[in-house]
Formats: sequence, structure tokens, C-alpha cells
Amino acid sequence: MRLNEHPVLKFKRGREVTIYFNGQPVKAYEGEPIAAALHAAGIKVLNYSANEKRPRGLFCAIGKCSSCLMIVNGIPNVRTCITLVEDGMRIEPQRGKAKLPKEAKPPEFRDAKVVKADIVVIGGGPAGLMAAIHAADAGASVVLLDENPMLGGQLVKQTHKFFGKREQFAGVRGVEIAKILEKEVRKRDNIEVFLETSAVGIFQEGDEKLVLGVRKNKELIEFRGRALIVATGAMEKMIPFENNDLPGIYGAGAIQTLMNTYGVKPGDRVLIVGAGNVGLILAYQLVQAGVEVEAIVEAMPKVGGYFVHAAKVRRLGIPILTRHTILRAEGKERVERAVIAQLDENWKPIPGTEKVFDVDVIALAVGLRPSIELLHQAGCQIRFVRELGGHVAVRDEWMETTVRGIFVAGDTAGIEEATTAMLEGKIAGIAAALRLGIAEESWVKEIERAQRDLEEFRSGPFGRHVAEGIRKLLAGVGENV
Amino acid sequence: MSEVPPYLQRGYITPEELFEIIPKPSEERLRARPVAVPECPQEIPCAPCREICPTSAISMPTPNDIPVVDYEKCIGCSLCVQICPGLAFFMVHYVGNKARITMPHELLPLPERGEEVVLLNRVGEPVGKGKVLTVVPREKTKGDTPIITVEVPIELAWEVRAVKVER
Amino acid sequence: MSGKVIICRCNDVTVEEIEALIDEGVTDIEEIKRLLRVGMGPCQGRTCMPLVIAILARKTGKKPDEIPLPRARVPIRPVRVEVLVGGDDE
Amino acid sequence: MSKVAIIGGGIIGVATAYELAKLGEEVILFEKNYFGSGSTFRCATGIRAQFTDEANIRLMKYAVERWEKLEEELGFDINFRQTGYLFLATSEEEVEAFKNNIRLQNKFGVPTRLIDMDEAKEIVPILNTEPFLAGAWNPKDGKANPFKTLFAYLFRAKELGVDAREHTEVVGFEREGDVITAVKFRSNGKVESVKVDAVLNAANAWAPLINEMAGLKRDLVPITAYKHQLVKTEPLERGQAEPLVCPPSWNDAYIIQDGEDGGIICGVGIEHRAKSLDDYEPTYDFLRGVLRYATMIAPPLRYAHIVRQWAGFYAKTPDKNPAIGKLLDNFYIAAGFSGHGFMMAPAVAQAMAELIAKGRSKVPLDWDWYDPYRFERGELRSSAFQIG
Repeated sequence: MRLNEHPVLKFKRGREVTIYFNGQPVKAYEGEPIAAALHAAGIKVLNYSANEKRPRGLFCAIGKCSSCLMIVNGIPNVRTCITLVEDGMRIEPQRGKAKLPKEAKPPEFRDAKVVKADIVVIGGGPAGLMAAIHAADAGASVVLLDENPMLGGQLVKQTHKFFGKREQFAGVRGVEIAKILEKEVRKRDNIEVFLETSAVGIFQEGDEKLVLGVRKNKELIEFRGRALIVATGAMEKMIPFENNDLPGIYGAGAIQTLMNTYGVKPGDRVLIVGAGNVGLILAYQLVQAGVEVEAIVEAMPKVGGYFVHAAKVRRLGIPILTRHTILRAEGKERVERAVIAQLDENWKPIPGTEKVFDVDVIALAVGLRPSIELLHQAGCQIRFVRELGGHVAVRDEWMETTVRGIFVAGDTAGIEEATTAMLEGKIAGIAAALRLGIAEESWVKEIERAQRDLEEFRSGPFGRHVAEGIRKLLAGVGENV
Repeated sequence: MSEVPPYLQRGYITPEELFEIIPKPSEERLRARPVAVPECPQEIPCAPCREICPTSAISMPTPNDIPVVDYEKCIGCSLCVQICPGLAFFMVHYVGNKARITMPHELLPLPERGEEVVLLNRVGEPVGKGKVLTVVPREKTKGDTPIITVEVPIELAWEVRAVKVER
Repeated sequence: MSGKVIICRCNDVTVEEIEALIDEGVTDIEEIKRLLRVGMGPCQGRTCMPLVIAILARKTGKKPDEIPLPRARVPIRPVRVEVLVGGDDE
Repeated sequence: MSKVAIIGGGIIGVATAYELAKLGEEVILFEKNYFGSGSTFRCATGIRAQFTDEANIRLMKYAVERWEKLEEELGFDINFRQTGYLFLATSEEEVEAFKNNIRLQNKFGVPTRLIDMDEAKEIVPILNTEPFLAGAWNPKDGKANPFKTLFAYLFRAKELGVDAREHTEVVGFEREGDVITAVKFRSNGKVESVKVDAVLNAANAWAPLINEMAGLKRDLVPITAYKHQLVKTEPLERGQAEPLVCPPSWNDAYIIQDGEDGGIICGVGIEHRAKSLDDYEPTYDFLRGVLRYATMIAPPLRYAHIVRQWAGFYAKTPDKNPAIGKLLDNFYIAAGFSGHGFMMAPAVAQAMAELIAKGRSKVPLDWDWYDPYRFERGELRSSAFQIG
């Protein structure tokens, strides 16, 4: 189930290695996560849940949902969606809760590596990259960390071309924008980049902010800076329906990761839930990868994403069933069928309208919400603003949160577009450098320019909705939590 | 939700709905040379078509306005078809009792010049067969998107919006 | 397998269990969280908490913005103990 | 029947409300946040009779007997399990001290015994036996789920008519001479007042503020909030580290497997005085310090993952023993538990309820030992053996 030909992407695979699943050899390539290699070999059931022993498979593919925990080289609870293969690895599905080995050598207590910079940027997607570039140009020393093995965030999975204006990379594919921004970052010697590095906590130590980082799941690093920019993106929402935990049900982003980053087909026949931009783009990408899309169901009475994305998939023969929802997934150990039904005016399924699709993949594209965990943990004030995708950090027009010196940008500040993420990143990067007294006052003009661009971008029906959410946030509407 | 336009309920637009929003090129213009027709009825923040048009034939006061083509200024160069991020631009040219439709084709396999392909309408139904007249591969376009021109019966000029390569 | 609607994947908590507890009068999200252990597994509540808030809002008539999101704690993703001690030295 | 107001919806307040209702009293219970939000839910779950002084040993022996029957009495699964406490000695002097403690505990019927490290390894399969000489082992000690225990008490208390109010803050009292006559409280922004016959201050770390509202000196019962932090691993299979395991000479470091989900809870005596009574911020030094010791106690823990770190308060008195008794004619206190409130709750709640309702109690609680006025008199007890 590996992709070799693709109309847009070229897959560069690492050295071939062998891993062992329950003792059986499985071919894998260096640089890919364990779960992707297992998928390519058709292995979808990765563990059996802690209490009920329900089969579980890959779901989020970004190390957040706990659905892919396996025993790797005897060590339990390893997140196989973000742990890269190594030659000779022994992998077993986990059944229930994990048991530790009885004996081990106590680990040696050592001081952590310390990395200092003026500004620490967390997240190397469009917002974080732009923040780093602009903070660096404004004179700050910057350290940028990202969990993934490559920079670009979600851009690296985006095969479609971007909207907006030319200076905002309109007409350029997301995957190409990632390369352009990465090149810009690498050009600047006052930006230091740490990949495969997770930020797991923020501690305030005097004037310094300590970001606790973990590199490659192995090394503890203390990132110490005077200002932080949190651009950790978003995560996918889940919806309740029967058997919504069956292997073969994925977040849309997980499928994009498998397919577009690692060149692995998620399955053969797909039902997509949600006709927002993510669902529509995913449908098109699946067709590009040679996977059949049976239908897109959408509970709303209309397509939520851009019409042009809908038209693209409709003319390839994919039905979009508005006012429909998924009732249940069926199958023994993995998805074999999906049952959908039409909704009445009160969002209740209409009996007798059930339809069954023989699919092996159900893709959930039911919306994103900001990844605010770090901000929440650091004590930033959080509010629920529906227009911005849920809980967001309160921030000012310079993207500074209620904790002085902590800035936010991109989807973390409210679900929107990569284009606006880049503009917000630019604002946050400059603002942080200004607040630290590093940037010259003339940089304020650049912030104002980015603010005008944002305003223009948000002046249409899609952007107006977001702008309304931001107004609420700035005006202090919404519940403090 | 009565104000939801039907095209947003279905995900595709009929020619009748489209030409209530933008003008339809005249028969005379359609016969003169290829003409670009945007199927982009929704206000989204996007401007590459206007930015790339060499004759400034596309009017769009702000990026959130819909593109409207001045068919007299349009020279049929296809750059808008190549660049459009929404793959929403098409060119139509009437030649005798055939129409030549220029469209993006971002799928594999890319048809070859002269190849007969299955013609698909806006909901992906096969409506006939047609011959591919020209193919511009991805690397030769200005918008990183391969485009093809396919010949279709003239009565299908406003139906065919995709093709399927059968090998 | 039975047709369960799973809200918390980590601890296999279903929508029915959450609704039953709310029906018993437990409507504080912190209390629901601790009684059912929703959001206390290895995913740290990322997948389930918005769903719990939605159920709670539907059952109690509260607006989602009236239900506080339980505080995120360090570490915001699980970290292997040996890494925190001094790094994986094996 | 008299009306008793209880201030503080933690385990002490809720359990006392239940005990009072059982005795037929009318109870109104106030919690300014949600039930258990103060210190109860933040505790490490342990229950032990292995103390080093007579008063605490006798009280906890009785408490454990109550714990043993609590699940049946309350009709609720509270995950009470007698999985023991295992204290580990790192020197010959400590072994001798353990022997003395064991003798005292045995004298009052607590079945602690000295065990060798082979036996210890059987009890705790992931234990590192190498640094330790012997263990003090009481299989009757144990643990329970603080949240479920609190709720079990609360559900039954409500059935018995207790008026339990969350998100309701007490803001003042009406007092005539040495008698509190009414409690003023705020809920949904509105201040109301209720006439009462007796008041129990069960606010633990917040108790000095309540005393002050009652017209007493704030430091009459000097309670200081110390952040006591914990970390916990992801859920693990049970049976790997069931007892609370603690080498006291390693800065009171300990590990204990959660009785419900099997995650291993780790603590250590790295303490910070809370900057305020809202200061629950975990600290970095603790995160690393606690795991340094935890992996020395049980090296295989190195392969587990930490999912959270949190802080709660040890509401400490100068001698680390609680203040339990009467402050005014009808104003009582049970606070300053210094980390032992959860384990003591069944015994203290019963004793307090009986004291309020009947003026005396059959619980073996040494009222002189815990006398809240002892600090004013400058009489400090020998420090209670600290660790949870």
C-alpha cells in the first residue's frame, strides 16, 4: 500500500530496514514512523484498549491521542505514530495496561542541556516560521523548535495551491511554501532550529521563561528565553458515533500525514465526514493518491468549505451529502462499513434514510480546535470563542497573551488559514522583539502593514466570521476559564 | 437556511446559475478565440488570476470580490487556468460544431496529445468521449498545474469540466 | 463488538456513562472528570474534553463558554521518566 | 436537633457532614469552589497507621478500622485497598529506629514488622533492593480514591438531608460573646445569612482566614500552606508497586500505585511555601528531583511516562499535627492536617460529629494532643512523621 507515483509529490524514502511485528519481518524505511510502516504492510490494529480491550489503530498521527501505543523493544506505551523505525526494532501490540520490566539500571541524574536565546518560538509551521524570520530580522536571537522531523507544520501535507495575494504565496502549493520558508530560516544565522523536539511545559523563573523540551523522546533540553511565541497549531475534533474508536477511523490530518508525508495509502475506499475545507481538500488528495472516495457527508445544509474545493471533487464523481451524518461504523477488528442517515430540521437522523457504504476508512474532518495546552499550562487567560474554533488565549493586537512575554500566532490563536497564520506570525515575531527592546521603533510600521493585510484578507464572508471572534476576544467577551 | 444558494447545497454550479452571476461570453466571442470563464461565484480572499492576467482583463476590486472577466480584453492565454488555486478557471472556444475546453488536470495519468478520454460533467458522470488536443505539463505552466485542452461536442461545451483517462 | 459511543478513548468512557452521571446531579466538569477518569489517561484530555463540554452543555442547558476547561498540566505530553532524570543513556 | 454549618467541602468537611447527619443533626456545608478542590483531590491517596507517636498511631488504627468498613457503609466503590506501606532503611541506625517504631506500633495493635529485601521484592516487583537494608511493613495500611471517597460521603450525606453547597463562599459570621449565631455566605454574587447553632472550620489551609472572620487571631492556629507536589505516570498494570514505598532518609521520597488506574504516583519532600492560597504552580526542581529518587527506588520506572505534575497544600502546623477541637463555645476546628487529612478523615469526622452533637466521642482521639490552643500556649507535640 505504498505510493510511488503522485501527480504532485515525490517521495524520498530513507534506507530500507527491517522491523519485526510479533516476530514477523516488516519492510520499513528510515525516517518513517513505526505506525506508517505497519500501515504500509496492512497492519492496522495497533493495540487493545486499557479497560475494555477494544481494538485501536492510528487516529491522530501527531502523538496526541494515545490510540497507537505499542510495545517497542520491550518498552510499553510507545507512541508509534511519532517514533521513527530503527533497523531490527521489535514491535508488539499492547493489550490493556502496560507492565514494566522487573529489573533495570537506575538512570543517571544529569543536568539538562541549556539553550538560550532572546526569543523561543514553539512550532515550525507557517506562523512559527514567519515569527522566527521576522524576530531574527528585527535583531533578536531566536531558537525555533518543532516536534516533527521537518519544518513546515501542516504545509508539508498540503498539495493544493494557496489563496490570497502573490506576496502571501498565492498560487503556490503548501508543500512548496514550506520549502521557501525553511530556506529563509536556514539563511539566518541568528535562528537555531531544533527538530523532533517537543515543548512539554513552560516554567517562569524570574525574568526568564523556561521551555522544557524533549528531543527525539530521548534528550531533555532547557530552552531559556525572555519571550516566547507559541505557534503550536491545532488539533482535530472528534465526534460521537457508534464504534467511533474502530481502527480505520482517522482524523483527516492523519490520513494526509500517511499519504502525503510518508507515501502510504490509508486504505482503498473512504467515507469522509465533514465538507469544510479540510474534508474537501482531503477528498481531492485521496483521489490524487489513487484512493476511492465514496462520499462526503456533512451535517450542515451546505458545503462549509470553499465552493471551488467542492466543485473540484464533485466533478471527479464524489457525492457531497449535505444534511447527513454518520450513525455508526461497523466491522470486527477494523472498519468494514459505515452507516449514514439524513438529518431532519432538529439535527435528528430520519429513520429509513440509512445508507450503508462498504468502506475501509472513515475520515473525520469535523473541525479543528486550537492547541492551547502550553498557553493554558503557563497560566494565560483562556476564553471560549466559537468563531475561533473553541478555547483560545486572550491576546492583544500584537498577539501578546495575558502573561507578559508570551505571544501566540496561527491556528493556536484561532482556527483560520495558513495565510493569516503567516501574517500573525510576522506580527508576533516583530512584537516580541519590540517588547524586549531589541527591535527599532521603525518595525512598528511592519506590524501595521501586516495588520492591514490581515484586515483585507478577513473582509470576505469567511474572514468576517473570524474577525468577529477576534473582536469578541479583544473586547473581553466570553467566559474566563 | 433558505438563503443558501443551491450551488452550496450541492457543491457544483449549473451554467444557468453561473450566468446569473457573471455574463456569458457571446457566441461570436466564443468563436473568435479561446475565452476564460471563471466558475468562482463565492467571495473568497484570492487574487492570483487578476495578478497574472497580462491584459488586466480580470476585474476584482479587492481579493474578496469574485473575478469578472472582460471577455473583449481576454486573449485566451490560459495563464489564469494555470494559476487558479481553486482550479475554477476554464477556457472555452467554439470551433465548427465542436468546443475546445481548456481545464486543469492534476491527476495521474496525464493524457497524451491525441488521446481519446472520457468526458465528465460537473458531477463526474461520463457524458461522452473527446480527443485531447493539447497538453501542457506541470513544469511548463506558470501555475504548477498541468492543463489540457479537449475537444467536445459543442452542446457539451458548458457541461464537460473534467476528463478521465482510461488505459 | 458492541456499538459503544466512546468519548474518552484512553479509559473507554462512553457517552451513556457521562450522561448517567449528569443525571445523578454531578454537573461540575472537574467532578465528572475525576469520577469517570475522563481525560486522565495518556492523551491528557485532548480528544475528549471538548466532547464532555458539549454533552454537559446539551444536558444542563449551559453555554459551552460557561463550562471551564480543566487546566492543562506539565508535562503537556507524556514524557518518559528516564528523559526527565537525565536522558536516555542506554 | 441543632443546625451545624461546616466550612470547607474537602474530605474532613464532607465526612463530618455525613457523620453529623447520621446523628440526626441538620447540616449546611459550604465549599467556595467545587467539592474536593482544595487539598483532597490533590493528595497521594495513602492511608497508614505507621506513625511514631501514641496519639497518631491510636487515631490511625481506629481510622483504618473505619476505612475497612467504609465501602460497605457508604455503598460506593471507593477503591480502598490494604496494599500496605513499606518504609525502607538505608542505614543500621535507621533499622534500629524502625525497630523502635514497630515496637510502639505493635503495642497498640498495629501489625507492622521488619522484613528483609527478598520479601520486599516480592511485594514490590519493580523495587531496587540494592540500596536498602530492611523494610518496615504494615500490610494493613493502604490507600483509597480521594475523589470517590469524598463523593461517597457526599452522596450519602445528601440522602440524609445535608444541604451541600458548592461555589458558595463563607464571607463572615455574626457572633454574640463566644457564640457564633449566623454564617454569611456568597453565592452567585449574592450575600445571604443563615442562623446556626454550631460551626466547624474544616477549611484546612484556609482555616486561619475563617478563624479571623470569627474574630479570632489569624495565627491562633498557625497553619502555613506548603506546596506539596506529585507526579504521576500513565495508567499501568496493577501489582507492580502497590504499597506506598518510602525510604525516609531520601528526603521522604515515595512511590505508590494508584488504586484505580494503576498509574504510579511519586512524591518527595521538596517543598515550597505557597506564595498565596491560589499558588498551585508546579515547579521544575520538583519534577526532576522527585524522579531522581523514584527511579532509585524502582529503576524500571524509567520506562514509564509522566502524564502530569500537580501541587496541593500541606496545611502545616508548627508540629505537623492537626488542630482538632473547640475554639469558642460553638465554634470548632479540624484543620492543619499537614498532609494527613485524607487518611484521618473517617476517624476525625466521627469524633468531631460526636463532639459537636453529644459533647464527647468514643473515638480514641487524644483531644489534648490535638488541642487547637496548644500553639498559643507554646506546647508543641513531637513532630508527626510526615510523609503521606
